[in-house]
Amino acid sequence: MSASFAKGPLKRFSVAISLIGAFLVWELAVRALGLPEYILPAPSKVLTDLVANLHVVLPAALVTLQPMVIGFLAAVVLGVALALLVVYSRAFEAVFYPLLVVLQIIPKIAIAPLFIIWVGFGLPSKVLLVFLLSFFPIVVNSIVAFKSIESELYDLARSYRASRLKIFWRVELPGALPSLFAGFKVAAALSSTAAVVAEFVASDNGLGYLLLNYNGNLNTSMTFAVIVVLSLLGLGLYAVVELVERWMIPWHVSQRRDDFTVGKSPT
Amino acid sequence: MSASFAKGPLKRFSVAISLIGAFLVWELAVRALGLPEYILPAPSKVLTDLVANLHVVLPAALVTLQPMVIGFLAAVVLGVALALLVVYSRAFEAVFYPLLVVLQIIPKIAIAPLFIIWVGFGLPSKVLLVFLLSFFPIVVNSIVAFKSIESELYDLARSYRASRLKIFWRVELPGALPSLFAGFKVAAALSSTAAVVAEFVASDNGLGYLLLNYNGNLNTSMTFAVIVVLSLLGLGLYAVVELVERWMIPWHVSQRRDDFTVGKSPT
Amino acid sequence: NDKVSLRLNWLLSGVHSIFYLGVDKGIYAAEGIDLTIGEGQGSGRAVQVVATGGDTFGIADGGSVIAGVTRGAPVRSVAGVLNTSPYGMSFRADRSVETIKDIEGKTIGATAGEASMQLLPAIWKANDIDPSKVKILNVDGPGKLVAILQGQADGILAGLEGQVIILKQKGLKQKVFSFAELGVNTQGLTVIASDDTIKNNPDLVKRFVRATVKAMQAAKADPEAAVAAAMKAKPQADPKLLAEQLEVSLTLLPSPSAPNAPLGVMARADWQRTLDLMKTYQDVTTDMTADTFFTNSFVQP
Amino acid sequence: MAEAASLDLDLSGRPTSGAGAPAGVVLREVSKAFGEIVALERVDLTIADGEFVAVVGPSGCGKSTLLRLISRLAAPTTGSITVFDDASPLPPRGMSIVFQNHVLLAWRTVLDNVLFPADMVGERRDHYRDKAMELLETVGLAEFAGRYPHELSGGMRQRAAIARALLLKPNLLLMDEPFGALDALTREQMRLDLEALWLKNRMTVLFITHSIDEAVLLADRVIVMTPRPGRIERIMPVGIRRPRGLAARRDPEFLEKSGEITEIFLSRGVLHRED
Amino acid sequence: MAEAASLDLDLSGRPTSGAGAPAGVVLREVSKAFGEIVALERVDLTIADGEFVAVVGPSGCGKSTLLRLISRLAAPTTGSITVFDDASPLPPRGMSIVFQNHVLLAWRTVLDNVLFPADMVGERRDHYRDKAMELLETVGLAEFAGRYPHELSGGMRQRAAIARALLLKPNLLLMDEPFGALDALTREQMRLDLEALWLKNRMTVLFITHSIDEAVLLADRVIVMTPRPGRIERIMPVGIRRPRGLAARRDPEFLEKSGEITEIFLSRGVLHRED
Ligand SMILES: Nc1ncnc2c1ncn2[C@@H]1O[C@H](COP(=O)(O)OP(=O)(O)OP(=O)(O)O)[C@@H](O)[C@H]1O
Ligand SMILES: Nc1ncnc2c1ncn2[C@@H]1O[C@H](COP(=O)(O)OP(=O)(O)OP(=O)(O)O)[C@@H](O)[C@H]1O
Ligand SMILES: [Mg+2]
Ligand SMILES: [Mg+2]
Repeated sequence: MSASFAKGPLKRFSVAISLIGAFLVWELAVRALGLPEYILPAPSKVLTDLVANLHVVLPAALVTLQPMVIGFLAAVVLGVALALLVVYSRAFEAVFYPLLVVLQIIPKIAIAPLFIIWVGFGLPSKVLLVFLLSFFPIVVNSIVAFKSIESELYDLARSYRASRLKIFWRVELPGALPSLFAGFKVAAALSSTAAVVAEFVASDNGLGYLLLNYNGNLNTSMTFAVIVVLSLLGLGLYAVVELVERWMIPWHVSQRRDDFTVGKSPT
Repeated sequence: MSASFAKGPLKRFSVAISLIGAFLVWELAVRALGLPEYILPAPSKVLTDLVANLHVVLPAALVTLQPMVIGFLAAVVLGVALALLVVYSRAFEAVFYPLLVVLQIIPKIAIAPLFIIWVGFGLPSKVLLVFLLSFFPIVVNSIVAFKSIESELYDLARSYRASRLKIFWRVELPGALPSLFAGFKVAAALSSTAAVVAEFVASDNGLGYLLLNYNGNLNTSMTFAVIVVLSLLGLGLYAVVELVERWMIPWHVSQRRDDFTVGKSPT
Repeated sequence: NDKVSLRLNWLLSGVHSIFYLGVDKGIYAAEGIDLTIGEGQGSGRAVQVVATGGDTFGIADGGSVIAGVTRGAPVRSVAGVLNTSPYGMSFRADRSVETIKDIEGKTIGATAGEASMQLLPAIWKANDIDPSKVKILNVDGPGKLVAILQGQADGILAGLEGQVIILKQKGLKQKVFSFAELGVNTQGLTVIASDDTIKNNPDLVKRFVRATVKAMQAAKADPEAAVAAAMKAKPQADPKLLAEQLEVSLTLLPSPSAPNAPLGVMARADWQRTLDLMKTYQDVTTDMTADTFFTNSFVQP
Repeated sequence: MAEAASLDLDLSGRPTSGAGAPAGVVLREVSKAFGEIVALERVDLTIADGEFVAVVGPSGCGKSTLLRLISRLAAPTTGSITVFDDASPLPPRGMSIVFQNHVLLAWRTVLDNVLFPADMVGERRDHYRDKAMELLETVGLAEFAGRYPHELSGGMRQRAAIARALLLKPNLLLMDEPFGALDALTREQMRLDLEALWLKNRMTVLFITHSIDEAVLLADRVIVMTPRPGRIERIMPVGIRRPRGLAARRDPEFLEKSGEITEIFLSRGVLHRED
Repeated sequence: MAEAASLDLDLSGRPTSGAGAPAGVVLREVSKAFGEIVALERVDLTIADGEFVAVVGPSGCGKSTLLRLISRLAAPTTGSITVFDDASPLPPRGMSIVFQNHVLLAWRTVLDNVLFPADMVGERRDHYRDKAMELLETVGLAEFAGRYPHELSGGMRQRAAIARALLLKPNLLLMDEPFGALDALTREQMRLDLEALWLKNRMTVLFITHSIDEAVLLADRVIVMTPRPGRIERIMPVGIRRPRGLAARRDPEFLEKSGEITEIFLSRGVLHRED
């Protein structure tokens, strides 16, 4: 009975409702506390300013979207590939995995200026930064995903002399999807931050550039407007990843909870 | 036979060797290409500068370590707790999960100045930022982890009328550990970046502060020296997490690969 | 003694050693002020923090004060520190930029959001330069330095008491123009306080300003002592750099509009010009007058 | 409800009905459907307290589903169930289950798996260690106490699961093909052991098996189920004297009853008489 | 090696040895140990091409291990194995396995699980769809073709795994207790079907079972194994005329052979004669 509560259209509503709720709390807080705009602008003000400046913000959003999506996709493909190398090859694991970890741990933001010198201004350096910031969660989750596949499934596939490629496409990939998507989601959520950081460092357009400008002018309400748009981009990417997940792994336990009685434990 | 290649002390050696290898390549590249110091300083120069300034860098490292560790631990505890709420309560999932996602996607770096105004300069705002930057991978991985536990194990536990708490400690937690640790590792790897970002916006000491100083003065070799120390802090935390993992889940598939013949597939 | 905190406009640089000297020599203590100095993250941040009461005083440039006040931040400048704008442009000497007109066809590096960049249209206008012929390369601070050192940019926007000196230390031969000499002098760094503090504790403000002016005089008299004081507080700093920065900063203390005014006194003309420029070239709309943003009443009782 | 509440005070965990006659498991008109698949249809069944009941039926007829309903791990679509006079939807106290697919915890040694019920009911593991080792001895796994499940053969896993189910001296024991992965002889031995245990403890047992012989040899009554949708076709009492031991195989009643059940299935077309 | 290379050209996948006599599976002095646990010790065994061999032995004696070695999914600790004259460590071509615990892919429907081997050998699924449906019909799962494994009962899963193993007409069929989760009568039916299939295709079969009767009824030879460390105790030829069908249960040789095997186990102390 509670199973049907958060399903279907209601579920989608609830997302909207909780967002609207958050905005309402924000508006009320600003009014009740009488917060001045230079500290926290009211969402109503942010919205009107945003609408008034849509002609500036929208093109910038398109500019930011590109490195976000390209960098994310690159992270997905290369992250999974690296994970496979780590899982398959002990030599690779021994030599390159530590380097991967180090690469992840080095604060990219600190060395971002160097990327510009190495890769050049504009899209390439942005893509690189987004890629570097978001590929590690994918690698780590993919490694867990692939290592967790039951060895019996490999036995089954190998008993038919299946090629590595077939085992990958028919056994490992579908079996690993739930964990893979956990990594993809974390990476998707990081990618908007990564894109904006990249634009902080080197860019003459995009939302990050706008953010710097508005921030410099103490134009808090437009700063927040840009943050809202940026968050929407990130949410969009995240939602796409979730949609793809739902479409690709309808069979996973985490998706079929109806006959599954956790949380309704009797005691 | 290849199973014994990367085990025991050799494994640890290989980490050191690959790091040393990376440093050698770096040094040679700088010399061969004749790169000026402000583009990429030679590691030898970085090292000598680091040693000369240890009295400045070490105290700063201690300052940075605090928010890193506190924020990470907070993220572990609260991240797992939030994941449990999402997994157990459909109402919570419907209402708060979207907010969690939004909270993650909002570029914290952009709103970090607000934290300063709200929480003040110094440790609290740093801890908050580290927490916010690193808790999401933990939440997402924990959700997957808990949702992937076989329902049969729940049935077994429930057949003994076990309390929720017992089910959690004896079934869910151990069963979820492998995926949980994937999240912890991603978060640990993020935490040094998070701490330094926090110090970029809200601090007048710590490694992030030094980084800003040296970076602003184009003192690249000290910039790299600080990045090296920062990376070592991050690696240290990561290594601790991996150690704890090895100690807590010796039974996990990803840890016992010896009779497990992936990658040695015949075709 | 009053416990007072001062939020600097940025990380330690030469000009700030004035305040460290003041603490070190007991100038503030003599006025009954127990001062803690905190480094900052930009003038705008300092305005916000002082406005909310997080810090008692702050250092901020005139533009940031105007931006903040017109958006409702209850603060005011109570003393001028750099009354000549420190903004400038630096070119590689090997790119043959002799007069400002030669900038046409060149690439200059700038950071989005930095105040001097927003004044560029005024520079173009005042010097009859065709903006479409100048290419702007947007990079962050360190990136700017690397870009000019590498020759990817012919010039950059550089603070006269900041990046110009760093470039000099890196051995770059430069041709430097200051905004002031290009006809766009804006109000430089000032000491700010919140309206609350000014209203409820005018005596504290008065004492603080008095001590600050004394510290400026002391720094002028003995720059080496000022650098030493700063080094004591921030041992990781580079003393040679600080010394050179301070040397240039001291030349920027008086305003070209009123070269003979006492230390700390701001020129209304500078504020007016800053306000006009911001109204023309930035999204500032207000009917406030220049006097809303500053007061000399604490410097000249 | 008031009755159920008062029963909580009975620490033996095995309440008796007010009238004095012990009631075990009672199912009234119970059905269970999974979407369009009807697994059980209108099942009426009463098992006395302390009775040994076996269930046989073709694969997929709903035996495991019946077990899940009685254990309260799943709720019936319609109908009512009481266990020891308790109609609450909680798993009954003092119940142990041997699941069809063993369900061992991969991260625990065999011994710790057997001790798992102690953890679940909040008892100290140490108190049960000797008991657990004894049970492992009985099922022939003493040597493997310190090993992990993945190091066991299929039959060894099943025996570990049986040992686990017996740790807390259940008064309701539900077993789903518990000897399915065992060879004929180990199986025979386990059957003898189970009978001996039951004679000693007289717990209520529901024993699902795909061996008609085993059902007749063990049970007081054999429940014969029809193919999906599962119903009870016949309930057959078996009166062979106990202890039955190995000799029961030669008892005429054994031959008669098992032949009769086979006939039921043959008539149901479960087996085609093609030769 | 040169021989193995030339065999690759034989598309039937079933090479014959140069001398003309068909060789199936040959094990010489094969042992397998897992750390200190010795699972198999010095096993010598020859299975002719086209022969039906059954393996019986107590739980944990190494039957599954034997199957894994022959399938080349695991390597022996010592000793040599050739399958169809091929000593290479690759799984033999044309082999199918029914694993002891079914091993279905959770994300595929029953039909797609049965079609899995077609994917693995790189054949188009469509070509096999009819065959797969036919097999599902035979094992009584046609109705469940579109369902997922978690919607099946234990026995139904096992039948799906059997259907899968038969999809590609294997010439080497390794079955690990394939009827273990089936009720007696479905089991009897499956046995008849398997015999019929074997009579038609004459593939080499290694059939592990814990039913002595089943072994004797199905096999040309029954391999009797001892408890751990597993060794071959006796290899017993069964000469009952084929097709054996249901009638074989009344054949005197059946009674004699199964009695004999039971005696071996009794003498080995697998079963205590306590009554
Ligand atoms: N979770 C489920 N979802 C859908 N159908 C199910 C589910 N569980 C069981 N069924 C169906 O219910 C029927 C009965 O299943 P059950 O497991 O009770 O059979 P069983 O008698 O135990 O069979 P077996 O002897 O093969 O174990 C089957 O047709 C099965 O497909
Ligand atoms: N991966 C492993 N690690 C350690 N020991 C193992 C492993 N696999 C099997 N063994 C051991 O090898 C022995 C034989 O196991 P095997 O699975 O072959 O038995 P089996 O004859 O198939 O038994 P059953 O009839 O119960 O399935 C057992 O003692 C088991 O504990
Ligand atoms: Mg069942
Ligand atoms: Mg086995």
